[in-house]
Amino acid sequence: MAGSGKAHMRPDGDTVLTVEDLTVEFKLGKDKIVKAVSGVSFDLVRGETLAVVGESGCGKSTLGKAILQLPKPNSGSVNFLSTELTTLGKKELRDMRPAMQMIFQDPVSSLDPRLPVSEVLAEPLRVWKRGNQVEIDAKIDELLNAVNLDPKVVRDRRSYEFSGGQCQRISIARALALDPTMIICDEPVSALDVSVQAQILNLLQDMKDRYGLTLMFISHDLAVVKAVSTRVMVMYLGKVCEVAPPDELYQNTKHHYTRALVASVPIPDPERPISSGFIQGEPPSPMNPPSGCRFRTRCPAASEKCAAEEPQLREVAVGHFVACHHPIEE
Amino acid sequence: MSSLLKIDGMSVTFATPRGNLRAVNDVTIELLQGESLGVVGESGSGKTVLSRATMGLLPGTATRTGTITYNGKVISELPKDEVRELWGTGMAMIFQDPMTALNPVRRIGSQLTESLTVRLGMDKKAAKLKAIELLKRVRIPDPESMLRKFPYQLSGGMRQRIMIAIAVSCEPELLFADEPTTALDVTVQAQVLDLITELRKESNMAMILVTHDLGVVAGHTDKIAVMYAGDVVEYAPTRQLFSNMKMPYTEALLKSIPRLETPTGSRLPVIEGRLPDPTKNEPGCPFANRCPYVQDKCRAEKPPLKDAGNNHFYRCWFPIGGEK
Amino acid sequence: MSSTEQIATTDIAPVQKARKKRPFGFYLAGFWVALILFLAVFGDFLPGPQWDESFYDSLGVAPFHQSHILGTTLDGYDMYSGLVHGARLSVFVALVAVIVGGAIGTVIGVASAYFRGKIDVVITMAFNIMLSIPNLVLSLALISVLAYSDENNPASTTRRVGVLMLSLTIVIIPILGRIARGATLQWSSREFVLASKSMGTTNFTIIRKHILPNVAPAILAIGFLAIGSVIIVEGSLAVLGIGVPGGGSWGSMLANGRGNIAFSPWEVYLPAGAIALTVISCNWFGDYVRKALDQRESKI
Amino acid sequence: METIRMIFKRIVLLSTVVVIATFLLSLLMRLLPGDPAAVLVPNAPEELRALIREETGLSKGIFGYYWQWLSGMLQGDFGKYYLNGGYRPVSEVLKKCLPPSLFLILYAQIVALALSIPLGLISAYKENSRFDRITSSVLFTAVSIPAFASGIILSLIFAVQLGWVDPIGYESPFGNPVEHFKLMILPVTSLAIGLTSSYTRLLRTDVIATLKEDYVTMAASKGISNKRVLWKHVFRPSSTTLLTSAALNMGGLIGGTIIVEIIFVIPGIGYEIAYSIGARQIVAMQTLIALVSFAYVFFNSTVDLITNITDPRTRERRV
Repeated sequence: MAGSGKAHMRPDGDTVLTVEDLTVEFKLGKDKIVKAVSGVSFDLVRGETLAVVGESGCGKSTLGKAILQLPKPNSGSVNFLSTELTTLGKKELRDMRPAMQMIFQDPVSSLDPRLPVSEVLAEPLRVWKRGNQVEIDAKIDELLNAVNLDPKVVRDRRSYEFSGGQCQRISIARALALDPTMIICDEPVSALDVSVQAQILNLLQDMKDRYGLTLMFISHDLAVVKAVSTRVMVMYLGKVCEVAPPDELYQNTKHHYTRALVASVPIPDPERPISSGFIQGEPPSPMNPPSGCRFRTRCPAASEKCAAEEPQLREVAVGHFVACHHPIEE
Repeated sequence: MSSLLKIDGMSVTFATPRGNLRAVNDVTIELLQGESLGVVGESGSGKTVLSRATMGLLPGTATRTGTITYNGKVISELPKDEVRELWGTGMAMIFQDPMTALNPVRRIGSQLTESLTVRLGMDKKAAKLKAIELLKRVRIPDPESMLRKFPYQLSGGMRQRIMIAIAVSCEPELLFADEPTTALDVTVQAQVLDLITELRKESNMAMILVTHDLGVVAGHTDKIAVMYAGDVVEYAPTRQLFSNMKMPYTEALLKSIPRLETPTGSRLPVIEGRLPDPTKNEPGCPFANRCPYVQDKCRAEKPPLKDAGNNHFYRCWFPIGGEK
Repeated sequence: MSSTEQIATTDIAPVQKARKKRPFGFYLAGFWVALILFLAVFGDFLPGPQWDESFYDSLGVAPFHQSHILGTTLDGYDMYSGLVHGARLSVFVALVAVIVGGAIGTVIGVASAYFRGKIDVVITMAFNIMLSIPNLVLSLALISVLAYSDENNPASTTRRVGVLMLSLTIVIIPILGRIARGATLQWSSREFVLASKSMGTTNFTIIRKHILPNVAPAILAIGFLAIGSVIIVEGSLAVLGIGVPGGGSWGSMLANGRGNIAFSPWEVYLPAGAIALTVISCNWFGDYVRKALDQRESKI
Repeated sequence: METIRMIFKRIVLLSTVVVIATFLLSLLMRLLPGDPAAVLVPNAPEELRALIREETGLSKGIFGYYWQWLSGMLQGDFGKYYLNGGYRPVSEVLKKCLPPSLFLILYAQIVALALSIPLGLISAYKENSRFDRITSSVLFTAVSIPAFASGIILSLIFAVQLGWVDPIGYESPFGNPVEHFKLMILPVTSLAIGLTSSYTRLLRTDVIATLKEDYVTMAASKGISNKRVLWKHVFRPSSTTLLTSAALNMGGLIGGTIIVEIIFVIPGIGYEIAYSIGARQIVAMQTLIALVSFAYVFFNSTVDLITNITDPRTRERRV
């Protein structure tokens, strides 16, 4: 698309989360409005990992936070476990929070530097009165063991004594503390070295299997996404471009933007240098997005139709949806 | 081709409150004219310090030893003022974060023409014309209006292009590029890398490309130095390195990179453990505690840099595929 | 989990205990502050001449006199006991003003920055209004109105001290309030606050557990500086003749001694020195806390 | 267009702050127990008091009084001192007391900036050197010495004991320039001590931070001289805080000179404020404090506006 549409929705599935026509706009000064997310719809089926991929400014992080109502979206609906979140009162929304958790990009900033690890993990348990001190202590040890940190060593330490990867493990443990149904991971590995990246990605997979989680995995890196996701949604300037299972998406790319993203992934192979051939320039400002298809200003296949009419998501292969007037033909 | 830069046995230590921190250990590297070298390593490997130390851009707490020869002249013992003569006109640098590497309170034009007027002695008019030409070379649309802009008015990709224009403005022979694309989006990263390669070809400029990403160096360098804990652990022509790697660390690093071919749901190979403490001087190979092929000798004695032929060097007792 | 991924204990960098060698100034400043606090609390129980008794047989004797260790004023008051007594008033006034004003300012500033919106606009404006009047002028105006007295009904010393403290407290509120607001803005944008919110923690708990402890060091640092400035303002007020009357504080000792400066300069030097040393010590502690804070920040 | 809107917004904000501040001041004045006219003229007969109540608007209740005062101010009627049966218009007093204060502040600012810019730059550039440590500790001590103490001690040493200058008094620079400068030396010094310390510390901190910026390394890597890097690339971005604080002091110092003016008996605005407060001339006092507050807010917004327009970084934050 970058367009709209709901062809990719699965109303019959065991959905955990259904997002429809979600719109988030920020006011910047008097008449500057950043259109961060513009009418995005998708759903999450229990046990799947949906990856949301796009470059900076595409609205992927904003989307993740808007689902948790931090802050509330401007319009659209977010239905989580059959409860409409956007219209919930403060107290009812609070009651929903344990089931939906989030892991943030910056491993250091997401832990309070003043609190020892045991306090970081105890906080959600105390807020929700999950047991007495002994039970809480036991739970903390269990969580730390689950993320492969030795409780005896780490309990009393503070975040700045840990490396980025270890901080991220603690964040994961904290997100798991309340036995959530869904975790939104906002670029959880992009601040880490490659060797550590792999550890955290594996850990997330393990936790997903062990606790039966449903994940939404936000990332800018298609290669990272490939390893962990069961479904990928590509976003550009606040709109959805393409939705497909990862293998299908990479082998049978339909959207010109997705193709450019795939081609730009640096491959550690001297025979296959990365290519910038497919698109030029940089994304336009989200304050003043192009009409019709938002990608048309950089798209090699753009036509007049793309300026006039916004493409809708349609199914081009089983489970493969694309919002483009001129999808790539094999 | 003749030798442009030769670093011989360079070490860099920083004085810290916890003692001396060894950032770079006894590194020897040679670069020919027009050649490009990729320096790859994770954070804490000393790759950024290596490039800054070579140029002489270190803070006062650092001590550098070893010899640096540039164009046949030993520059490591020169006084600062004479080294500075080389900066800009001989060696230039582009930095990682285009958001912080341009002066926020000065216009693009004044930052771009500064080297031209101060270093090359051009008058204002000639410098302006040259600046416009430079902006065209880095593919910036409407260069004339660009001169009057401030950095905050530009996107990250544009700023990185400006920085490249500044770096190449005095036609240096050697370009240090310190993670030039890490802060950029992937599609922009590809464009900027292509641009740098093109500019190098045009003027036969050598480059040292510092990055954490083996994928970035693979397509844009002639040879690669892999760094770990301050050591160059493997040093080889690019194709040679990828086709015949000797060093277990290089292999582990390569394997841990997620790829588009990775089957969904598969486990990624990891490097366990962590870097050794750079303030302590422990015996043995610094990678020993993380190496899958570790043997007793590795823990006892640090391996020397060995020659595998074909300009391929490595630092391991038990290299992959055996010696030679 | 596969065994290759067990994160062994050795994996975590050992704690680097930075050598906690405090600079010499720390002990010097600490000694002075401790001495002043001790004298302020126990001064009256120590042996020595009465502070408000005039010794007619020894008017204006120089320091190191046998019975008046720091000399006397031209009116025969003992300098040593005057300084000891003055410590109580000067320090007490400064402490109360900074602690009470700081507490109020912190609460307002933190709430303002955390909740943002209209409250923040109003509070920021209120702070700006109060800061728009130089603090000496503001306290002058407040005191002259609140401690108003006419000949028939003179304000008692206690009331004047009370008014002095009240005015200085009001002056402190916007100063520390603005610091608290700034620090809160910085901390509340950190992701751990969002994380806590996303777990359903209430705003009150977030402020209590995450914001206040992180904001506190910055306020403490400025608080020390504020104690110094309050002592200076108190002295200035005394020099202007509106402070505590009758040589009850260091400032008013200095004000009283001004006229005699050509004859007994120690009347000025001693209280001025006491004020300067105390202010230096407070500033020093403030600086120390700020530096420690910067170091911690750089680690985080 | 945007700039004009910004200026307009500032003016609105500035006026609001000044109006509220002055209203609170009049409210404060009305808190005085008893008849305000009796405060103004303690021993006057009732008829005179009634006349004064009428003239000042004190008879009208708080809003009426404030309105009358404010509209008077806007028309140039700054109120009066009511003393000993006679009266003096505040505007007349202002004409006499503003110049000495402005000269005093101006000189102190010039001296402080002239000292602190080189000191701050050098001590930051040579961070932790002996020069830096000595400068830092001297300035640290200096900033802790209150102006009244330094003023009194300076005048004791240089005026009373050494007799180099007169201890008190003021001369107009147009009548007797030599005497004017001689008399100004001590008060300017005692004001400038604190200012220099705080300016140097501000600049030093900012320069140290700027020196760590990538763009400074970038500029150095062009091969230009250290001096050029320091002046062209480091000083400008580091000077914002210093200049803001210097400009803010223009307003703040008008009140801050009280002590110095009292000690050296300079008939400036601070002196007048202290006098009007001491003599309980509440109308004059309200006017004078209002002017100080206006000056502070005015300089504050002007500086803000100028940095907003000239410093691209503030624009960056807005984008």
